[in-house]
Amino acid sequence: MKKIYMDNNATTAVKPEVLEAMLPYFCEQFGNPSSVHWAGRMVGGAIEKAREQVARLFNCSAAEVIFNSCGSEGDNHAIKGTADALKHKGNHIITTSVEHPAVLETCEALEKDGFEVTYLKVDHNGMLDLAELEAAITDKTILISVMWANNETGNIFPIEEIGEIAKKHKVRFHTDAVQAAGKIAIDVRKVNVDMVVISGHKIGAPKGIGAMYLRRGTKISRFMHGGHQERNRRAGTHNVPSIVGLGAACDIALKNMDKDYAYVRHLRDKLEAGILSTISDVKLNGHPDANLRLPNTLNVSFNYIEGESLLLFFDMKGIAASSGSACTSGSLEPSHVMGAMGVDIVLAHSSTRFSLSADNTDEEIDYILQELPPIVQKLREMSPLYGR
Amino acid sequence: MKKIYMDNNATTAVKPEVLEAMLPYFCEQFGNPSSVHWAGRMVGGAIEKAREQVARLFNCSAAEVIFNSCGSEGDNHAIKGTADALKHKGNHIITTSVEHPAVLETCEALEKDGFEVTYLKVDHNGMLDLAELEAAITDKTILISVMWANNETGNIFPIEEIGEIAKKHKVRFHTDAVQAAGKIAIDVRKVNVDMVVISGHKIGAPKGIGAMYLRRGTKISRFMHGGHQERNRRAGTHNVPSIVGLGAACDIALKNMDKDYAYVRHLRDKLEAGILSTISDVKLNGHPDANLRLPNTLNVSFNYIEGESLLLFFDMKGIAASSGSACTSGSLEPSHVMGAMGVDIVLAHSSTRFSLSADNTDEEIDYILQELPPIVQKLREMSPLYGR
Amino acid sequence: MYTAKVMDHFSNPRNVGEVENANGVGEVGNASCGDIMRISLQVEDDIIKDVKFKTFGCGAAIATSSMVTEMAIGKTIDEALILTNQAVAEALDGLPPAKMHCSNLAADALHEAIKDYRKQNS
Amino acid sequence: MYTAKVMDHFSNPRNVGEVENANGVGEVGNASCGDIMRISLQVEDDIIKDVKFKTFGCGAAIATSSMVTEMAIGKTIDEALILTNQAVAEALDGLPPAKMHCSNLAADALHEAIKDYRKQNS
Ligand SMILES: Cc1ncc(COP(=O)(O)O)c(C=O)c1O
Ligand SMILES: Cc1ncc(COP(=O)(O)O)c(C=O)c1O
Ligand code: FES
Ligand code: FES
Repeated sequence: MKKIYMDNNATTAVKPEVLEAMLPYFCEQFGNPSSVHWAGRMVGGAIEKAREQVARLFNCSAAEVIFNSCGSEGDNHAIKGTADALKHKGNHIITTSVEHPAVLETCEALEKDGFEVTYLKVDHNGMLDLAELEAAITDKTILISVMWANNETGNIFPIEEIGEIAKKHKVRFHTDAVQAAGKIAIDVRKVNVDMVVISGHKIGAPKGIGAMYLRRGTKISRFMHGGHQERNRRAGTHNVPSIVGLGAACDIALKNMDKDYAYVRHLRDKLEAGILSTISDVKLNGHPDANLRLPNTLNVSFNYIEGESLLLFFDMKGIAASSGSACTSGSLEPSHVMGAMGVDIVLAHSSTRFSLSADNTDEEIDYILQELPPIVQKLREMSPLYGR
Repeated sequence: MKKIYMDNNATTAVKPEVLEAMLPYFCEQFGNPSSVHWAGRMVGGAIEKAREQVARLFNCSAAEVIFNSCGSEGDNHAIKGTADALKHKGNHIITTSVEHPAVLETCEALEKDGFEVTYLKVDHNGMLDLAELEAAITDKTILISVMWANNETGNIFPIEEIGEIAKKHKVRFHTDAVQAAGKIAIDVRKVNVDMVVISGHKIGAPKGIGAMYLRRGTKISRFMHGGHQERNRRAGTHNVPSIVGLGAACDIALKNMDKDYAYVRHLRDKLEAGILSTISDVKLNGHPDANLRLPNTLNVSFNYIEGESLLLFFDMKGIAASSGSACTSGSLEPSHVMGAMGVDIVLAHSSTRFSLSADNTDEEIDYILQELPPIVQKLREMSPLYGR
Repeated sequence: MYTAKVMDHFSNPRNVGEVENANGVGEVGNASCGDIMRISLQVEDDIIKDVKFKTFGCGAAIATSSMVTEMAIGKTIDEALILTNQAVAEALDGLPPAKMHCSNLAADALHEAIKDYRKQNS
Repeated sequence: MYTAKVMDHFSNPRNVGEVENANGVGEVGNASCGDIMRISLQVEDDIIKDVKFKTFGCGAAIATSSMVTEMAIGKTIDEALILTNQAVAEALDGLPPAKMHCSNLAADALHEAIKDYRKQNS
């Protein structure tokens, strides 16, 4: 059976070149880079090379890159580390209601410790009101945390403008760029940002590795205490093979960025236009202007149909996608992102995300556009909400 | 040149069988196990199989295993998570002065947040006084954290007895078993312990993966906030290949434990006897009773010689070992473990650790015993402390 | 995650639709927690002659709906009233634990339909 | 981490030992921070005729000790007094940053030895 993977915002396959770069570091060059001997020396250079590669993706200096274990850790570190380091200055944090749980739940945890958090609303396109953001800043505000791009809708936030607001008010600015990285430029020289978090497994590196850009001179408390790795910023023996893999993946992503953007966007636009024109009662979730969304992400609600059953039928045709339905999350609530956008509850349960990569093809889009309508029709005929 | 790796307490090579088990999960079975579709389903079973394998090493049920990113994370989670969950009960923690920094520095961080920590002393053999431990317990004590075995000396702590004391006083008990795991039994049915932390890269799995045994019903706050992975205990996309690798490594370690213990101990004892009998002014660091040390660890001080220069000369002969000297740690202090044992400062700088594995051979021991004496002699002749 | 039986009933659901001239209709669930099941019946001489479902919900919700219609058909309404959600789940060789909370309502929907029949016919 | 020159001087250190009938001896460092360097001199007509070292310390400590003896030999004591730790490090093509704090004391030890010579001979 055909296997069409369109869930790259959930995780990507490791790129073969990335795995190849990693392979020598498991059984042969396995040393601990902190060691004095041959086994340690063999790998120290590999880490510093990878650090340079990651730094080029951020357009920062290598000394501003901290390796960690994942995007969630980066977000936890950036937010909790800032809260602790700046608690003498204030206890107010501004974030949005559409962040990934790694940000939202971290902020909620801080609320229990006496911090106050403003969760900015979004409009029905999933976008922020920057005047509202600026108005939320008080003299107690120590951190603004706004994601670079949203994982569900692909919406790209105006990080440059937010950076200017942060600078004007001298507030630290963190952005979760886990979804933006590798898809659009995340150039920390072009935007004013203090901390940028990325995760390997969204860009063709393996799961369990991430990195944070930490602008030189930014005071942050440790999140992981212990050994003095990463210039005392992150304890734990270096995950050498995965660090090498992250470096290689950043290198490839940077090289291919423009080409991949154009190609993936072409595929996504074709899928988007095809679905919207051939199936009735479909709602686009996210900003209608495709320039304001990641090139690879399409989120649509197939009204009257719950998302998990749709995914299962897709799956029977080999198509891997994801849904904002509560039934796929194991919780009782559908996607908080759809909720924040004011999407009606049935449409939230119906929301379906296709997230593409440069490995997808035109033929795959054609196949999906052919297979989708009968599946939607079959499920609608089963639905008590359809045709009521 | 010969390459003799005797720094397995720092990190181990990934076992070829482990890498082989991991390989399918990078580029082919790359899904996110939380996903509904084929790519997700392919890997969910792999995680649960690995969880069973890790559970067998602990002799616990699979539901009591939490995967995380490393030993440091496990220690941070166990200690900070307990401190937060039990802060209404008390603010006192008991640990030892010879823990790994992942425990010590975590406790020091908690002191800044108002917790009180007792750092138990050790005697000149590196052992605890259990009466002192028991006497330290107050009605504010919420946690005892004592490592199962020490990374520098190999000393094995009386976890069973400490577990009884903890139980008698109804205090939660955490043990850092990063060094004990795979070398001696860590059977949570035989000892009363609530949390046990292990790390993959010490037992032939890759760097950047770890696990914690969390006894059923033990309340602990989250350390990593975000997604609801690991039944809400640890956020972040599952590191599937490394989890599979950790499972495989635990499986192999458990199968070979008795055999490896005997073999490695034979090699270590031979090295120990050889060094002590052929080189003068050598001090054994750790418990003189070899039964009370890990089978693979030998820590000796070659008096009058600073450790880094010794390691560099060893390295020229292909021998990889480690040292407690300040000069290898990048700090101004030599090993805190040597300090806690009351080892004189020159001897602390001279301390050298050989940590073996079942990959070492009798021939390697013979080679070391032949190469060592002239190196020691040469460096002693350079030392202003020698023959004074 | 689903058993083969669940997947069978989900992908080839039996008795989808609305019974024409139904004399009992029941609906349970609500969209806010993710599923809505609607069962319509044709009862004759206290025997369920025809039964159909429409469901908005996950794979388990659809499979349990399909299964309950198969189990109900031909039964007397008294027999059908003692059919439990548990029995439906067992007939499907079990459901994943995470699915017990919201998908396992098919027997309830059947009972509602029977109650509706009784109300209409008393 | 070390340059080839450091490794050369470390593995084949020049002028190890104590000068017999030394007329100047200097010692710097202390074991608590990791290194001790001891330089002994034979000065004749204000020229350093012989110089030897003994060092307890890391690779960098041994290499800088060795290098400083090579640089000092044949120099007048005034020339030797303007030799800096920096110059020694540079002669070794540099030292790792982490090593600057405690190993880079060799010129200090030389200066101490010269001071000792002057004290003895004034
Ligand atoms: C006793 C002990 N605890 C904790 C750790 C930390 O483990 P990791 O490097 O996996 O974070 C180590 C090793 O570095 C260790 O030896
Ligand atoms: C926007 C965003 N932030 C953070 C994360 C967390 O990353 P990780 O799974 O590497 O912890 C994800 C993906 O899961 C994400 O999409
Ligand atoms: S309908 Fe939501 S989980 Fe079944
Ligand atoms: S002597 Fe300690 S670092 Fe050089």
